[in-house]
Amino acid sequence: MILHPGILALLGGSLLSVLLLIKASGLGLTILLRWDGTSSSEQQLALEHKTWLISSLLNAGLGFQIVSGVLFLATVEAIHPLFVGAMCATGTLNANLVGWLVLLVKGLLFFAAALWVIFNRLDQRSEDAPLLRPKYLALLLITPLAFLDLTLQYSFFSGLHPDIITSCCGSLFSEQGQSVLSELAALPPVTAMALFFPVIAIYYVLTLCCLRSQNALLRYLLFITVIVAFFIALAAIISFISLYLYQMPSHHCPFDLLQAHYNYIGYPLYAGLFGGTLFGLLPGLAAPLQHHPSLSAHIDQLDRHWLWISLIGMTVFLAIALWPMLFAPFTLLRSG
Amino acid sequence: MNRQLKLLEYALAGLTRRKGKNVALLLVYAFTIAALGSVLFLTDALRSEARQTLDHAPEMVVQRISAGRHELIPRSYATTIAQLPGVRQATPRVWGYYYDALVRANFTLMGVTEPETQIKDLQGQLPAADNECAVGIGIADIFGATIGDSLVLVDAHGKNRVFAISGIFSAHSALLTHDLILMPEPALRAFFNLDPTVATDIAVSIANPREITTLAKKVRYHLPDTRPISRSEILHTYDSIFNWRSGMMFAVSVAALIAFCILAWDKATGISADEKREIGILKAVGWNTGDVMAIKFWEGLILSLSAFLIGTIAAWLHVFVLGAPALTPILKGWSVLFPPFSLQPVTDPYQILVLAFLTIAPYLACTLIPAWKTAVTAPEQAMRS
Amino acid sequence: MWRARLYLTATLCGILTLTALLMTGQQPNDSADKQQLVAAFGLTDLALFSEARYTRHPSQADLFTAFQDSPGAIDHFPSGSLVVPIPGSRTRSITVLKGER
Amino acid sequence: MLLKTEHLSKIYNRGRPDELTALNAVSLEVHTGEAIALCGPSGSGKTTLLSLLACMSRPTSGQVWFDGKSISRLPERFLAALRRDHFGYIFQQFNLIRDLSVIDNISIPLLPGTLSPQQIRKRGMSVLEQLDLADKAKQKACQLSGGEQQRVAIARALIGNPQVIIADEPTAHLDHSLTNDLLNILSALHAGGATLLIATHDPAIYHHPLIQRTITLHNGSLADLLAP
Repeated sequence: MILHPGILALLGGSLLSVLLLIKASGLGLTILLRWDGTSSSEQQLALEHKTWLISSLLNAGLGFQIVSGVLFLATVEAIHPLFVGAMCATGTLNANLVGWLVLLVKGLLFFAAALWVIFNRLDQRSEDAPLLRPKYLALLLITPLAFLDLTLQYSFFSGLHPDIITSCCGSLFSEQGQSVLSELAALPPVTAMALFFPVIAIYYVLTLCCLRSQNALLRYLLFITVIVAFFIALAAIISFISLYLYQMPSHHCPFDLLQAHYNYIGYPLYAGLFGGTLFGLLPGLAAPLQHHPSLSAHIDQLDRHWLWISLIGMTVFLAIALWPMLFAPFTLLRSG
Repeated sequence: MNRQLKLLEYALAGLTRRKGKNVALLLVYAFTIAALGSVLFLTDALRSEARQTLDHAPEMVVQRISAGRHELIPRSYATTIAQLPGVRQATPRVWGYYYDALVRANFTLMGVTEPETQIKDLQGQLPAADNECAVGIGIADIFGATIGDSLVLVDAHGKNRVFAISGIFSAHSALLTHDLILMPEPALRAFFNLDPTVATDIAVSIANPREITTLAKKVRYHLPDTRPISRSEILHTYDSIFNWRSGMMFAVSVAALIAFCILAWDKATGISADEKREIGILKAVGWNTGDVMAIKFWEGLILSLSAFLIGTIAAWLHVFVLGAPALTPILKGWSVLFPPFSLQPVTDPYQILVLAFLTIAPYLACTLIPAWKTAVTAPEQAMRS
Repeated sequence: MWRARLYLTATLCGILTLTALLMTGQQPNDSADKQQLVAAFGLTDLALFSEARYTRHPSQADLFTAFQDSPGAIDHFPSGSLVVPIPGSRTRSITVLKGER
Repeated sequence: MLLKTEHLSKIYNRGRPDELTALNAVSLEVHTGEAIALCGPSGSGKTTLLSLLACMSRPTSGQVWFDGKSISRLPERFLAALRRDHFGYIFQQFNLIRDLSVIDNISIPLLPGTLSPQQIRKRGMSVLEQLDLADKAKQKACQLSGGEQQRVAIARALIGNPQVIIADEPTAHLDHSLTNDLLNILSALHAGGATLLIATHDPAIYHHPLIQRTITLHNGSLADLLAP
């Protein structure tokens, strides 16, 4: 365990958010059990008041997840000098096996909390709250995920043993440990490009089609494309986008982008990708809800917003990724 | 956007109406943040100082270990090490400690072999004769000595020895030289009564940094009673030490933060009849619970953001302008020769992020539930007061 | 709206001040002289806490030893901060002879 | 028909020893543009009825219709929007926020809405001018006299251009001449097309020519139904 302020902040924050979420799911459970939309008893009124608390707890939870994701990466980066052989945040994550899992759970939590907040807002626009039950059932699933996040983070950080001069054996600990890899195994750039550009093209075509047509099928296709594109884009960042951004032929770290040294270019890059993905998922997820008469008008209205936000996010991502490929002197693939 | 601006305006009006209470809260909050911030800034600056200046330390230091303790090393080991391929130079070093009971401080005595070197941070000369020494600014200050004065130290035989001060290190380098006394190596050996065949340790200079680990293994293989310490390990150790120190002090200061959050919780839950009436009015004229919660959120954000800015700026001034007067007694312990902090104001934006997260998040979380309790006040409340 | 405007302006000023303060630290540093010093004498540690070997030379000390060899030194574990060091028993009076000038 | 209630009942603290039936099966209709006085002794349920009609609380049983739409089971945020957009409420004790300026006080109902700060200010000033208060806009509410406070309270009720103006004992704290001022303002509003609902036991009001209909409550029930 490293007593590092960033680690204290992350663990403390996660603990706090788990406590808030436990409170929220307790309230959610009461609502699931006792909700009666037709009643006007004081008990029902109290339940209705509780929905406000739950949405505000979840909003706070989402805000926390976004900040804590950034903080997690920054902390992992900040402590990498403690580990011999770790060249950047990747080295810290590799230091024990849980690191990547924490990152995955954090990503999942971000998407789960964001979707919950967005669908909660949609539901609150209608007078009869048709999504009430699914919403609070989903809440009961988010809470264990947050708990998992806390425990994984704890076991990750407590399993980190910095390489300090501890005993008479001096520097012999510095032998490259079995799990320390300084670079991620990356796809060959040509393969990654061959996957990345077509899937992005499909994404653009589908989004533009969705903007013109109300067809639900297109939205389901977009949903799947966005998920595929998200993972391919992550692989592409590791495989070739980072190389262009760093202007170095073998530096694959996806986290160094977030450093001051690279002008924090990673933040808009990842924000664009995550935002574009999140809002690209929404039309497909909302399409089956069209049959609720009280929601369909709202969905029609929001659908266009979502598509545009997704488009803007993806374009920001793509612009940052492509800029150095088109305008910087560094070339990875020689033409000819 | 517009709506949030209007709610912000109302929240500000609400805060100014309860001025006394909120200003007091703001000050306590800012003070807590300033305390935490000072710890962070100080340790971070020390860490980066160590990282930067020690970047030129010897690539490897070889100690001899005997019975689990650091032992004097035979000079012949230096020859053995120097013969390993890849080693540029192996220099035996002689240094030790000297406790001065009068000032109750520990000095570090070091032997120098090349007095002709020109050191920019040294006023005067390096010691050339056996009765000369160069001292750090801390030692010069504690005795009120200047160049040309003499320092009297008791040697290993219990005899007083007089050393003329030939040079004093500048205050700029105090973090490295504060307690240092340099004297020619033969003089130091005589002073400590050291055998000429031994040294304290051996500094090894290595041409290719990638070979340090390999060479460390070779040294251990050829000289099994040694302990090689590489420069990167020294830097790691400093990183860990300051993480540990700041984490430790942080853990203590967090108690203050928790106490503050309890205060905030208490303030937020104990709403006055006046406030309850106000919320009732707001709701009666058409606000919903969400709007009221929004102004409560704004109130919390305004308070915590202002406190954060005030506290962080105060911490910066405290550490880098005033030299952290409030923290040095804690750091100092009983060390009399504590160097003045003239640290380079290096702060990582990451530290600011950590500080913001640690101080703003608990406050906002603490006010969430009380804000909701206030916000669900029934609009009828306004009619029945 | 004057309150909101005033607040936003003040906050912006605060953020700018903070950023400016943080930027001052990122100036090209003056550590070249110190680096030369370190290189010349082969220094390995900061002279921050001179009370004991493990604090004066953290990188050179064996951290696991409970009582270090320096006078009155105590352990580096938190308990150390609660125990007062043994008062110096040896006494001496003369330490400095003023120069002849 | 603007407002309609059907078998409206409100029971406080139901199932507890201090259970209180404030309203019992009240059915009434209010037409657009009417001016109605709601009479009855204290504790007869006037305030409860007004709070139900003004969407501030929900009935224990029975229905409320506003503009042909049942509102008695609406979620709170929709009720709040109705209150803001269609109702102006004048409270018995003015209910101003003491330390806020007059203009800030009357802007409160519009803050969560979509109007810009400038539009709100413009609207507020025009309402204040209408009520002859424009020169007091920057003063704090607690520095005003009783009559001025009453007019500020009316201004706050009017700022959202409400269809229905509801007043709960508006003259309880006013002397004779101020009561007349108030009635003149209310008459002007009524002439402008607003529907008025005034709870009062002040004869100066329910005998005023402005009032077209009087409803009397007794122990939570409509008195004219009980006694012929």
